[in-house]
Amino acid sequence: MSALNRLQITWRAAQDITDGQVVNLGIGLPVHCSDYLRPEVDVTLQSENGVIGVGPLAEKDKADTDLVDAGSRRITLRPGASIVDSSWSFAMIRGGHIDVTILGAFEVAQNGDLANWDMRVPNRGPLVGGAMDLAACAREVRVIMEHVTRKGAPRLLERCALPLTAVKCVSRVYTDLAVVDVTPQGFVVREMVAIGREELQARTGAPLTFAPDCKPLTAPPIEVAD
Amino acid sequence: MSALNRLQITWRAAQDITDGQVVNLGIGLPVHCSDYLRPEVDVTLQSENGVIGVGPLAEKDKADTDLVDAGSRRITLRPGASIVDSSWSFAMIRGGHIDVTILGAFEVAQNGDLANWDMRVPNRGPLVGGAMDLAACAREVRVIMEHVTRKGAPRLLERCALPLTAVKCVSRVYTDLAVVDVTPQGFVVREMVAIGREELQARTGAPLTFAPDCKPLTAPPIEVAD
Amino acid sequence: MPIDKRVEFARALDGVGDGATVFITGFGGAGFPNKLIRALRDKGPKNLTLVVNSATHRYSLTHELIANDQVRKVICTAARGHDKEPSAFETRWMAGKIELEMVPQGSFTERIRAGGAGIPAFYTPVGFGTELTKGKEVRRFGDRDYVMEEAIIGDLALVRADIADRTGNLVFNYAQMNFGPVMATAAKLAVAEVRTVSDDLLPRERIQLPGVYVDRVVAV
Amino acid sequence: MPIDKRVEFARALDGVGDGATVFITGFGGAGFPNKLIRALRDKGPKNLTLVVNSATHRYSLTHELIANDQVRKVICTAARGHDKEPSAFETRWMAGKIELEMVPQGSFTERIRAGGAGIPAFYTPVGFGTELTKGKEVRRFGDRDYVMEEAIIGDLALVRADIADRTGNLVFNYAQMNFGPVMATAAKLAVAEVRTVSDDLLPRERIQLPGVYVDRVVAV
Repeated sequence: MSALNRLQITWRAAQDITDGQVVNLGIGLPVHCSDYLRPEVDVTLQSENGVIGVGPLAEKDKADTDLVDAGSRRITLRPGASIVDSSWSFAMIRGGHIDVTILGAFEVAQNGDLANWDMRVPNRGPLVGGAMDLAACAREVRVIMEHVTRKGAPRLLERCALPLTAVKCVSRVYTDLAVVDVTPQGFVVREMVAIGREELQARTGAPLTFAPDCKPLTAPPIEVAD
Repeated sequence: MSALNRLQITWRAAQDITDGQVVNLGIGLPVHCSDYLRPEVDVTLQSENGVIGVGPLAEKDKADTDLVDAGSRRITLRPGASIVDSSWSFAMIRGGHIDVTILGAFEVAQNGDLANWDMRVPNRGPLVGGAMDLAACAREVRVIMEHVTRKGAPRLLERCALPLTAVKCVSRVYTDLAVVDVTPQGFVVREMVAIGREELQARTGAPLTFAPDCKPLTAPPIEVAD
Repeated sequence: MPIDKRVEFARALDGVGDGATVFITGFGGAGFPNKLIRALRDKGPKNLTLVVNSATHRYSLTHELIANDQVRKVICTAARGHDKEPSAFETRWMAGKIELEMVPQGSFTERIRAGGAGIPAFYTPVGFGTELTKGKEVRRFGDRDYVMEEAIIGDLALVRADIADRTGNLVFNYAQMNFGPVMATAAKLAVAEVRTVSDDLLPRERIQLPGVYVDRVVAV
Repeated sequence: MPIDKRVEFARALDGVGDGATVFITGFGGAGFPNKLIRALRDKGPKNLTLVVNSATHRYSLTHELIANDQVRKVICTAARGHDKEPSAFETRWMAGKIELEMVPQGSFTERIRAGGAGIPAFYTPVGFGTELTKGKEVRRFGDRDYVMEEAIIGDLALVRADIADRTGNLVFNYAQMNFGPVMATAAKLAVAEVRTVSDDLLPRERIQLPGVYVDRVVAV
């Protein structure tokens, strides 16, 4: 079996970003998508803290402690970038001005429900940030996650068990095993690694349909430094 | 009788503006208040089109056609002035950040109701502009108007006959004959010209009370060029 | 491809059709996109709903759209003519040929902001107890009465600004800004008419409206 | 008297008392008014309600107010500690000693904006169908469900900025802006902590928050 590693999942998600889009990449794994955009693609990366036009990470000696993204990473600005306050930033998100958001997730349901903000970790305070805004209001919500939990339980489900982030919002899920679309008919597999349909279904908590043109899921080798 | 002329009314209204206030002066007569502020007073004049820190009118050869106030007058900016967009400008007004507004009016009722936007002129379209926002939301709403109409009918009334701008909003009225406060007990005359209380009452459409320290209403001579 | 929103003037309004809801900027004599207004007249779509601060401002060419009978309805804060003779708007309004929705200016701008900000409705104290809010839902919060106002979303925004860059970033000259930012956010297609397009991308300190909100830029 | 909002640091929080609702700026590592937060701790008012994006951000000294048991309630979007040991907030929250109101970030900022903008409540699609909006009014507009969110108004805003002038005009450094503008508008008393106070009044092109909204300025 040739499951994708975490960065290969972001690579695959990055390939679907098209020219001219306004994109918000979630904190954590999704921000790495910006490293793998197709070369001909010019996108505007928005961050919830108001940066419109996020550039690469800053070099240490050139970083400004106030030039950060929502994940507190010290960044640079692309030419033409601007910075707005929080009310403008979320007006942009809530108003449907983000073409695509790519978010991490714990669970996705076959109707598109998303659970990505609260794992119910005992003794830890909750953290929602801008997740609900992005999930409810971006024009397209795509998810990056491992196909199953560390314990092997499926994350693609008939119904989410964890608290929801937003209802019926996810359109596509990228996992280490497959690219799965959320459709009115439920989960449709567009691409998958070579584990066999039955095995993929066994690792999924809801019925899968396979697209007539279902393709192999591949990605170039990318090393994950942990 | 020594009734005030129109500019003398604005002079009188200007004397009540105090140091540090944020003030919006209505289009028409009220904007002239800025000519008569007490010299020791430093105020911030806001205009509905987003100018915060309106200065004197521009000299003709220095005017910029885009540097205007809500009344389309070509203005200058005071040092430290800024310009915001319409949504910020009205958030400022509606949010109670205007300490005082001085507005023209057709009628004021004894409960503070204001009618100043629609005279029901036949064959003319209506015009409300920002009048309702200012009347409903400035911390203090003061009115400048002639005590009676051209035909001699009172403008201070038990109830407004014309369409309302806002309910229970006016705190003080400056007329050519008197300075009248709107109180829970109705109209209270604070200052009046020497026409006698009965005559003033006769020209008023609601009962007047006279303040125990009711003073003469006077103003320096100001010529009105018509 | 590098983002480039510059278009030829002749194509600025491509795709605009009958029945569109059109935002037009300008207030207090500043910020009227008069070249685009005239282009819209020349293009000739009918049954437009105009969302414009004034239907009758002297310096705006809005009246040409009305006189050309392209307008079904006007949502505005001012509709009074300046001359003895009734204006193009007033003539048609009195004849029942054009619909008028008069809105207090703060509610007007906030309804447009709401449209661009994903907020379908909000409450405001402005207009309570007046005929401009007749029929609107009234609700008490704390010790005050408020009316509910609903968002306005448009098909097209005609925005006047001073400087643009190819990514649509805009700088306004003084009070030219007025309704530009909110109208651009609330329209499906936002077209900016500017004095000049900068060869360089604008520095962040100068940008007053991020290019994300602007679809087309024309220098006039 | 010329407007002058500069005050000595020792008087920056004069008049702030027990039970105050306090806005604190900062997000993503930028814009924390840490000098003022510490001054608030040293002053010592109790039973505060903090309105702050995160109760636990590493770079913010918000946790000192919590560890000092001055806080009755936190309204925030993030309350998770970073270390293995529970944070000052989490310890007290689990023990039922501090109340938590968790709000999606866009609703958080919009509720504060609404507070400063005279809007008592608005509708948003965010949070519909989730436990963060349980008990909130749900209403349908068009083909979508929305929840009603109410404004937040505060007694005090602690705002970090880069440059001020004596009239309270503020300039922010990059993403330091975040909640500064909305929090200043929604507080009865807005105090800005800045790197430097300009001797000259700031030029209009640089002003990101008009001084009208700022009551006191301290250079730190």
